[in-house]
Amino acid sequence: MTTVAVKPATMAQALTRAMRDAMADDPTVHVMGEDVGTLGGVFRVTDGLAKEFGEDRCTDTPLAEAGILGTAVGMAMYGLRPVVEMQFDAFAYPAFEQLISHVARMRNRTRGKMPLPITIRVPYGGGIGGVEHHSDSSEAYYMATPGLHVVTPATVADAYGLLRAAIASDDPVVFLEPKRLYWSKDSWNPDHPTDVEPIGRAVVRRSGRSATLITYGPSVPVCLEAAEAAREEGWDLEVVDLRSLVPFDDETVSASVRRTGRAVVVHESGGFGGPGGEIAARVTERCFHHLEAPVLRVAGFDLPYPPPMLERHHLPGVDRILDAVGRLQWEAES
Amino acid sequence: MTTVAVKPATMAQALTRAMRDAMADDPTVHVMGEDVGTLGGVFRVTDGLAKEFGEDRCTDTPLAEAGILGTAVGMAMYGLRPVVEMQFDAFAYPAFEQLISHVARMRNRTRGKMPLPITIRVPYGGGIGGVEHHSDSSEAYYMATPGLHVVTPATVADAYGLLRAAIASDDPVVFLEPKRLYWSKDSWNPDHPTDVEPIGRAVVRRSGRSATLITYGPSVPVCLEAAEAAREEGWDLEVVDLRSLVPFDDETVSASVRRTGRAVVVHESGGFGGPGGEIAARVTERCFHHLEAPVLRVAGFDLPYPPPMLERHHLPGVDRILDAVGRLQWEAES
Amino acid sequence: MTVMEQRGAYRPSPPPAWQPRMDPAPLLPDAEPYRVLGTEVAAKVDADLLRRLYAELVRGRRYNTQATALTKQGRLAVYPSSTGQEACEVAAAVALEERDWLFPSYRDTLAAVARGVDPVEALTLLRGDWHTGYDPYEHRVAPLCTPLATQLPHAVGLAHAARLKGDDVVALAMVGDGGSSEGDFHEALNFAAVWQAPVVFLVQNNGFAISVPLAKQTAAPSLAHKAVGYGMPGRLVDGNDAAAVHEVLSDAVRNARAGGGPTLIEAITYRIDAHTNADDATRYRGDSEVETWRGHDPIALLEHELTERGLLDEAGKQAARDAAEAMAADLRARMNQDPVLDPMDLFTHVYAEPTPQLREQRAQLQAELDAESEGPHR
Amino acid sequence: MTVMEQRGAYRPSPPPAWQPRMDPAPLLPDAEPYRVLGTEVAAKVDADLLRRLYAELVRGRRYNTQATALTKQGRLAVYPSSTGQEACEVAAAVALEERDWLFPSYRDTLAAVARGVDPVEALTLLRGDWHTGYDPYEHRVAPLCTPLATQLPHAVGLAHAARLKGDDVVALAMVGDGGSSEGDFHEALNFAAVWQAPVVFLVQNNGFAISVPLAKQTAAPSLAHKAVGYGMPGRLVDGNDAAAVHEVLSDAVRNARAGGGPTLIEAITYRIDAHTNADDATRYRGDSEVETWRGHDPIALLEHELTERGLLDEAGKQAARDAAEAMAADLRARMNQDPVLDPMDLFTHVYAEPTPQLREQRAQLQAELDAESEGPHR
Ligand SMILES: Cc1ncc(C[n+]2csc(CCOP(=O)(O)OP(=O)(O)O)c2C)c(N)n1
Ligand SMILES: Cc1ncc(C[n+]2csc(CCOP(=O)(O)OP(=O)(O)O)c2C)c(N)n1
Ligand SMILES: [Mg+2]
Ligand SMILES: [Mg+2]
Repeated sequence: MTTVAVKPATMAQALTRAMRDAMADDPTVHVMGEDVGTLGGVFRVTDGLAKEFGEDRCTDTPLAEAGILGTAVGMAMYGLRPVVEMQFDAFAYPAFEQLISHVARMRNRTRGKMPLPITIRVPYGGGIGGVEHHSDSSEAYYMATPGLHVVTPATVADAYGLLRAAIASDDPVVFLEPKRLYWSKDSWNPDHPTDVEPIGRAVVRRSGRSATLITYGPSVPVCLEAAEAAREEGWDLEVVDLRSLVPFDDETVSASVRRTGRAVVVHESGGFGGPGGEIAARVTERCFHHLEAPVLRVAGFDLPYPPPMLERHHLPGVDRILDAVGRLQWEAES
Repeated sequence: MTTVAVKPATMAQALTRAMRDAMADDPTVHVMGEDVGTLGGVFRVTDGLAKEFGEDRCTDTPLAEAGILGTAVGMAMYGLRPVVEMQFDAFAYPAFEQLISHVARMRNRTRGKMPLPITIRVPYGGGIGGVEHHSDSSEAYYMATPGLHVVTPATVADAYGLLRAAIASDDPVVFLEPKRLYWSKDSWNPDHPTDVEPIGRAVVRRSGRSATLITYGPSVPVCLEAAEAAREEGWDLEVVDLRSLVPFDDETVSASVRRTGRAVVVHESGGFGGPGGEIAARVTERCFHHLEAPVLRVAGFDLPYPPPMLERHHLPGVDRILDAVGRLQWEAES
Repeated sequence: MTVMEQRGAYRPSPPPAWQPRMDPAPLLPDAEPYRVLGTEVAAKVDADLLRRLYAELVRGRRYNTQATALTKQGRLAVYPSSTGQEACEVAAAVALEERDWLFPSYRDTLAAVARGVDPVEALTLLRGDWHTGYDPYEHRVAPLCTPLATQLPHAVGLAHAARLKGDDVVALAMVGDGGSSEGDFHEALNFAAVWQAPVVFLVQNNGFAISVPLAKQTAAPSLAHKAVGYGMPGRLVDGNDAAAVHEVLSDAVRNARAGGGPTLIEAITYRIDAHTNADDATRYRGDSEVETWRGHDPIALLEHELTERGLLDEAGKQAARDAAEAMAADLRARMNQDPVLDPMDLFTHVYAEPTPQLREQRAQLQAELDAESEGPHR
Repeated sequence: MTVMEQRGAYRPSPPPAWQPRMDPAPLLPDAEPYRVLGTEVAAKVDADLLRRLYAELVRGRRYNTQATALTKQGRLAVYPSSTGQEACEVAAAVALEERDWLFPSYRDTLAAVARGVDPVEALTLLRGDWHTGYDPYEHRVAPLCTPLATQLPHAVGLAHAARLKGDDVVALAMVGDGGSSEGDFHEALNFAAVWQAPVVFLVQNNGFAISVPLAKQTAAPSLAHKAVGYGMPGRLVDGNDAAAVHEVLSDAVRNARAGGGPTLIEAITYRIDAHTNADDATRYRGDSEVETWRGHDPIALLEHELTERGLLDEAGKQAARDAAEAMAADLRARMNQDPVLDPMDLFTHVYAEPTPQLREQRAQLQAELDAESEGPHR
């Protein structure tokens, strides 16, 4: 067994446990990637799996991301369920042709005959002081690729539940792991992991009446903090954690915004062409007559991810979120 | 000389002429890609260039898109201006790592010391009865990549003017060529090509008062057709041709929507996570109190591009655009 | 204290961890492509095999001409003909066992058909109908693959998975000379060698990638020489000699099945037709080159051999031709029926279950179609 | 009429367009890595060159230990040490002319410094300061490249462009054993060979890609054997023998400059330190392997040679150490100053001119900073 028996557990431990349980339950689950075996991954998320299940079930591959995903496609064709690790967000780019042209399309191409149940784990996002290419938020690319599910947990329990669901899914899932939450802890009990969490349902993390913060992944804790801080200003903010970008839970999000009449979308990814545009647009389409103000966005700037010493200026923080909430044209209420 | 001396000219001819003139004016301009030399490209857009300027200036490369773009990066580092052809939209994906990690970032990485004046020509979009992988609309990926300009012409004159500007730009430009407009003609005179068209300015192709259609590339003629048909319904539609997705001309677009109070974004690319979300969101942010209705989107469905025999159901057509205009909550006007 | 003093005496040994893992010599291809027909080896080849190959070649050639004709009649969107390359196409299918897998490139319709895929279903993609017409699991033929070389890692993964499961299944992956320049070619061969996966790579070197000749594609002595860089054997074969291609492929398949790992085979052949019906080959090559290669026609080569050995008479030829004509007639007849596509299928197979978003879009299209069928809308 | 009859008599000639373009034998690397130190060739090597290499090795080792120490003090975000590999790093820089270009990978800070890049500027990226600290054009050193193997096509393109412009400039591109598995490696080498670009590829095979040993990376006889598959010569060299690496690199550079095209060089070496300061190498390799390689230390090898030939005495060693210490002291002093970064720079270099969107965002950040400096906001 692995080192997951600590309580409270970290998100990294929950992810390890999810893979471990999936591998124990289903012999077709195979973990593969760079350094995932002997080393247990550069973030130690696959720690212990090679030892427990052998190198054929948890495999150190050659250093070639297109090859990793491309061979995973072939393995899936033969009935396996590969769980692929991309070492960092930016190192998934060499695999984009395999991802877009095959992983996302094979089921459709073959009219359902050849589904590809592949999970692609991508540690993503910044805030960890990483040097260039180690802090990208690449979810916009995945969202724009029909045929993929795109999932990202913000809590330890969801890390377990959603990764189990991703591995169990008969469709390819891009599973985005917020790097800076790897070591976040909560009271999740690894001895009684929660159930598989169905993909596609957002959750209201905090109820409020004044406005909705729509967010996901690494920005969820930031939004919860902002919501606390907002009480000082007299704002009672609701926080929706999307959990799944594809499929998108229009119902939960729209219900919240109809209630509050105001919304801000918050994410680290660059604003222009990023997820926030889609989210704001669809919320507006659905809730227009309930809106007191336009749906605003607080996002990373439209830049290549900045050097570590400047990242705090780039990342959406509490102040910038509260500024946006402040711009929700409150005067219209009076 | 090439075959461009015909009047009226096609968009393909204007593109050829733009490269020819750029190569004649500037010896650092080099065209490269698969089949661009002897064959003149599978769409004949580089026809005659190898003959006129030699194979060192218009080069048939080995069949490897990452290699093509990667070597173009090195050529640009040494002071050349490569004009790279990706044979089809979907065959640009292997080059995404070079594009995202280097082409888009080298200037920023080196604090301006190492700009990369590369033009990447990508024939894109559907409506030509192409088999799988030959009709993708991949602009969402490019838009989400800071450091790139993203440009797409809809007229013969713009094809010339914008391609000249792209080649002259000191920044990398993804130049999206609407395949199905290659053979569209207008009265552009190849003997007196228009001026270089500055990148970043949208243009109002048709003035109207009732609502604005915001569009670009292959959907511009469709929107103009829809605007004509809308007269029957008593709607006087304005059509804005964006021409440049990055930078985005907020001024022209917002001015139009403030005037009309209603807007529909139209493009072939899939809707979810596509360009329309960004456009609708930013228009709403800027024009909220002028809007009579939410900004709607008419886009391709969220699917891998369908087989030729079904593409007409997928592509935004006149009827679907008019339906959306009809849903602009006209009753609110009364 | 110097570093040397710290570390003790200088040891003039070679780098300790260095040892070549294998002698490269056996991995290198021969200088000349392997040939059977016209050599003394030919006499030893099984007569039934030769006759079977012959019938398949004749049928394959006819398939190519018929499919090309169908493009002219607008019944196919496009057809990349393999005329001149039939020996490779046919041998690839014949060298495999039923349980094996074939990974064809976009040009290899013929290999799929020779393996048993219905001739019409194999053309589904190219007629503008749904992307893949056949069920890949029925004959273990992966979808014809358009993005070049991307099917190669699939073949490696599938072969690897089969081995892990304990099945003695071999995957045969086909690619062109142009496709060998892609990064996926490199990564696939490397994974295959490291994993010792039971996979055989067949490069059909037909001299061109659309208009680009081999000399602009590679400077290597041969494409088969790439094998040594991965630690697998490279073989060079006359791609128009069906018996030779069959033998080399069969050896490699047998070796892979026995746990001997992957092989890279380069078959030297020539694309007699243009790249596709939409291509104008006169822009990049001369007639005389084509004519020279017509003199090395795969059917003629085999026909000569069979005739010399008394294995084929006029009746035998006629029988092969008749079978081919029957296939062509059936192809014509069935291709002349308009396929019926259901637009609602657009939404059915994107995911196992349509997302809420796709359900909405489906409803929208359904409403549009309903409105349309109720008469002109506007 | 049969096809054979149509085409005329069967011609038992080999495929007409087939001819191997070159004899592969000269492209193949020797079975053993090339060595100079400890062999009779050593005596012929220029004394000044050996002394220069020695001084650079000592300085390089000190640079590695100092930079690693700075990570512990929080002055560097991360440092991938090249301790044990200094001979490759140094020889790569020394083998080039001033007008040539170096394309280092993320581990090759030392090569950049040996080529003249300021030791502090070379660490800019790794201290969390702006991405590239130095002006690539000043010493013709491309930015240290993190995405593995992606710098290789850049080197090819630059070398090709230089040749097109008539400049006799050579590009030297460095990559690791792990990086050789990437598709970009393949595409770069292929383009280089087809274009006969003046580029030299130096693979430092240090046995590991982070935790993954060479045997899981490749099954090839050696990485240098990959050369033949591109049609360029492959050379194998003892990467801890500075004189040998220098000679092999210089030969390849000279050959490239003279129009002889590219060369692939594999240097067998070993990474003595962990992958980076953040890595725990005990998880994947034993101490005894490391100890064995310490016995083949590049500095010790050269020191022995110099001492034997009477080219180095205690004073000489002391001088090298003093120079290295001075560099280290300067590095410490300057790295202990906090870099001053202007957040507004975020918007300055994304494009030649900021887009309207970036101008808005810049104004937003400026306003935030102004508000901040006016005192606590909330
Ligand atoms: C990744 C990719 N890039 C470009 C193309 C466009 N394309 C289709 S066929 C072809 C030439 C292929 O040449 P080769 O591999 O030699 O196969 P052949 O056509 O000779 O059978 C090209 C460039 C493609 N299908 N996929
Ligand atoms: C494209 C890409 N994938 C993954 C990584 C993460 N990574 C950084 S160093 C490394 C190992 C590199 O090994 P090798 O090429 O042998 O160089 P070495 O570290 O031994 O110098 C990996 C996997 C990366 N930087 N780029
Ligand atoms: Mg070919
Ligand atoms: Mg290494």
